Amino acid sequence: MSLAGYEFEVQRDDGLATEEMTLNMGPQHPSTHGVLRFVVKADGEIMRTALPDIGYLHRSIEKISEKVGYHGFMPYTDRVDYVSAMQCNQGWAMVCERAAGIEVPRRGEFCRIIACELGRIASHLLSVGTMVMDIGGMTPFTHAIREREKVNNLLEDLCGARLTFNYMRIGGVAWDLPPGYAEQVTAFLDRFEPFIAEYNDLISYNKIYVERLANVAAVSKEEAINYNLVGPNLRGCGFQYDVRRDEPYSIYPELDFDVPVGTGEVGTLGDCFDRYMVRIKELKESCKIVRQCLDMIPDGPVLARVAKKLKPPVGDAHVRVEASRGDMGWYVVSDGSEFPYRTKIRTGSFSAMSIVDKLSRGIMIADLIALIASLDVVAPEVDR
Amino acid sequence: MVSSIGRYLKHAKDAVATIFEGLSVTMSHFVRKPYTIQYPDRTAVRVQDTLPLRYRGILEVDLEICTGCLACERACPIDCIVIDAPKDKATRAMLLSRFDIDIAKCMYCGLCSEVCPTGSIHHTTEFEGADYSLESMIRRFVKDPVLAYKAKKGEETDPLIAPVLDRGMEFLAEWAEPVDMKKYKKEQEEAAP
Amino acid sequence: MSLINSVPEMVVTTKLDEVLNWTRKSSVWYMLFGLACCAIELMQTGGPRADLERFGAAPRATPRQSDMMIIAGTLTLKMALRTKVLYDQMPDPKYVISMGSCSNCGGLFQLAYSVCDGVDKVIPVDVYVPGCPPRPEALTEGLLKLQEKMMQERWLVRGSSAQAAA
Amino acid sequence: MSPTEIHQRLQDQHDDAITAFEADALDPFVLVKSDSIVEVCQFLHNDPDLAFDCLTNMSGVDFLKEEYIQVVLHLYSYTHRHAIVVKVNMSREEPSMPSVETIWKAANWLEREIYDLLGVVFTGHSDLRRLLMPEDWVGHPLRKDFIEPEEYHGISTRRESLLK
Repeated sequence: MSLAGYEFEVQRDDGLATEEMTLNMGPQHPSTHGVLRFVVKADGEIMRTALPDIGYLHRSIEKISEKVGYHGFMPYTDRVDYVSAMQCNQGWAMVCERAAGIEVPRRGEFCRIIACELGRIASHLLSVGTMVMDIGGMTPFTHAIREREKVNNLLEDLCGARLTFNYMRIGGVAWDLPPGYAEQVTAFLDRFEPFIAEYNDLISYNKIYVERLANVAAVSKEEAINYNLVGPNLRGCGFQYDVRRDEPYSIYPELDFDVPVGTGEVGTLGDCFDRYMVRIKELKESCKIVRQCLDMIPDGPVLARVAKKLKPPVGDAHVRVEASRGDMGWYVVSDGSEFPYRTKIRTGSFSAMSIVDKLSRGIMIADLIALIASLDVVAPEVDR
Repeated sequence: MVSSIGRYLKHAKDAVATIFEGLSVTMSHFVRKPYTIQYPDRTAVRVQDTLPLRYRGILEVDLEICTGCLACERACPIDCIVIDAPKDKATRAMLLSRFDIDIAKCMYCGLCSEVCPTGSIHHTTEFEGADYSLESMIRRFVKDPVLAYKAKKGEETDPLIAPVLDRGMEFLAEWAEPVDMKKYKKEQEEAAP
Repeated sequence: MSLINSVPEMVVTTKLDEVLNWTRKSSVWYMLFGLACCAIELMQTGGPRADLERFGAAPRATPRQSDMMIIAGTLTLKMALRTKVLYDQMPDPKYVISMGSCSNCGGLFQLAYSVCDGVDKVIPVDVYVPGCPPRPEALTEGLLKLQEKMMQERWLVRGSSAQAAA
Repeated sequence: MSPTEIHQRLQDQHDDAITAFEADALDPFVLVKSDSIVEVCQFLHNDPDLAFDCLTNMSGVDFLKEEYIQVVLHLYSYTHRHAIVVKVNMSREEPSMPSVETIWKAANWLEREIYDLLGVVFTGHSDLRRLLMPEDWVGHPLRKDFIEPEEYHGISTRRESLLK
């Protein structure tokens, strides 16, 4: 475990000597959203740079896909991003469907979107909850977790698991909605929507919280695109782009929803607070989408018949899915056999981590926590 | 100077005010219903009984209706199911001599129960299985070799097997039925005008 | 002379042992050691619905203050070396709960090239909890199992179980 | 712009750099010579009609039988909302290509990942170190002929199934 390149340096300015300090944060750190490590070079409290060291959760999911086949890989996609596993399921299902030319029944698409948006609510709740916990407030976290449990219960009714759903199949979904599900979900949404306002009361505009986040680590739009920031992080810069709206897939074109963007309401445009606020606003949009889907859902089958040994034709396919942490790229190469030849997953957290080095220059060490939390990094999504 | 003191005081006031705003939300929880489920002993019903039928807990096998088709063993991506089903030479019937599931390795994905033709292997709502050693976490379902179940034409009549089969079918009914999209579309088009 | 495992078996000493064990089991502080998927369930277990603090288990942020380590998630080879360091930093007596298939035996990542198949290759494990991930109640059950184990330990009394306790 | 038009524009400017164009594939792609990738990418990024300002994905594929490694760049333009795939082939023995990090910053980590997992050397990269695997790891795991090592720092990587 060499620390090549991070040697101790002494800098001498005029008169007063300042020593540059090399600190090690992680891999086991209570507020790093998983096992991440940062090598921080600091001058007093001000960071010169924070170099991320990742790979502590590299589980070689891409290699495993080459061994388990197209259908068998579905449970593994849950573990790519366990906080919002639904969208990963959808990404894999969609890329296989694209490669093999499979059509999904309409009701199946609706089931997918309902599940995905519920998953997005759960993911954003955890994101804002842990963000507050990282900043230092323990109670709001339990509030967020309490609501998340309710979403988990709904998803459990739908697909029998709380976290690793394995709900989707290539060609549709594995389970239809259980009887009375629409009422259950509506009841939850009725209860949940006022909760968002409560959360704003509790934390969003809290003076201390705002002071910790405003004007910290602002990203400009050009920078964000160049580093390929995606999802809420990109929208936090005030750039209105959402794969669901701009490169529509599934049934999203039929749905009516807004794409919230950062407005710089308490500080610079694109700072930590804007990224946080986009997530809070997206909770509302997801509720809206779920309600529409429940109204519009048609009758019919949910799963198309697909060969047990799926053999897509030789070639490659790439799809982009708007997951909770942004645009997720799924790339699969098929060599005509029943095993994928190569799978590549490009995730939102990966590019978000690559910008940390740049953003951390010149901010305080304590702000690094706020920065990581606001980027909503999930370790396995970085490492896969 | 005056303005900076004024700003400082305003910040202090804001901070105190928003803290109380937040605390009022927290305080309102004193009159709300408690949310904790007092597992394991102080719940009205067992937690397992409150879980939906679809819940993917620890696997269970109904040997009475296991056909020995090995579909589950093949479907498992990580080989945590091992079945030995040799043919009995004398009677030419299939014997089940071993049906082991490693619940420490199982990933509870449901791919095995999806392919089961009779619903013999299924997830239960049971989740308690913590133990002190890995060896004791292997579930061995076959004690003595048993005959594999053979599907009958028509209704199942054996009073011992029928209820088990009914239960298995209940699990199977949860899974979505795949359709042939071409056929389905054609039917839809014919039905439309 | 240390008193540990040296006193003859008497009603007083066995009761004293029980009191000792009871106090220890009622305040198992676990280290916040979230590795992967199970970490989310670990959070939910600490959350309001399952509320692990009912059993005296509070999260600690550092190994120096914790009695128990919950290995929540996949242990990669890169992380395994660090886990060993963290475990060594914990004060005795220390316990390990292996939560979920990945830390039990590698689980679904046994096929992977970069995953340490089972945390017991690196550090000793007391209780294995099945599930992928185990729901909060399952983890609570694992904690109760660990408490059962703690109650059987002997600290003062000489006896056959002295070896196991040490 | 449609992929065919994009290809046409590329052809006009960098005729000798483009070796193939596949318009019928699911994602139409152009095959570019590895030594002129930087110029082509620069053009794709800077030309106002193309304006590929975002590198959405970059993956390496090891074709063992055909004996080459392919690096696939998925480009996307937020300005014009169009996409193109650029592929680069290189030999398996000494895979190397110029880095496109100066054009898209996102390529920095993506290239490091490909270097780590497939062993492609990106010349001109500012910080080409292993990204995911430990620094003392031997081999490139996503290569098709990669053999898993028996042990790592005394930890065996095998586990006997208890079901045997």
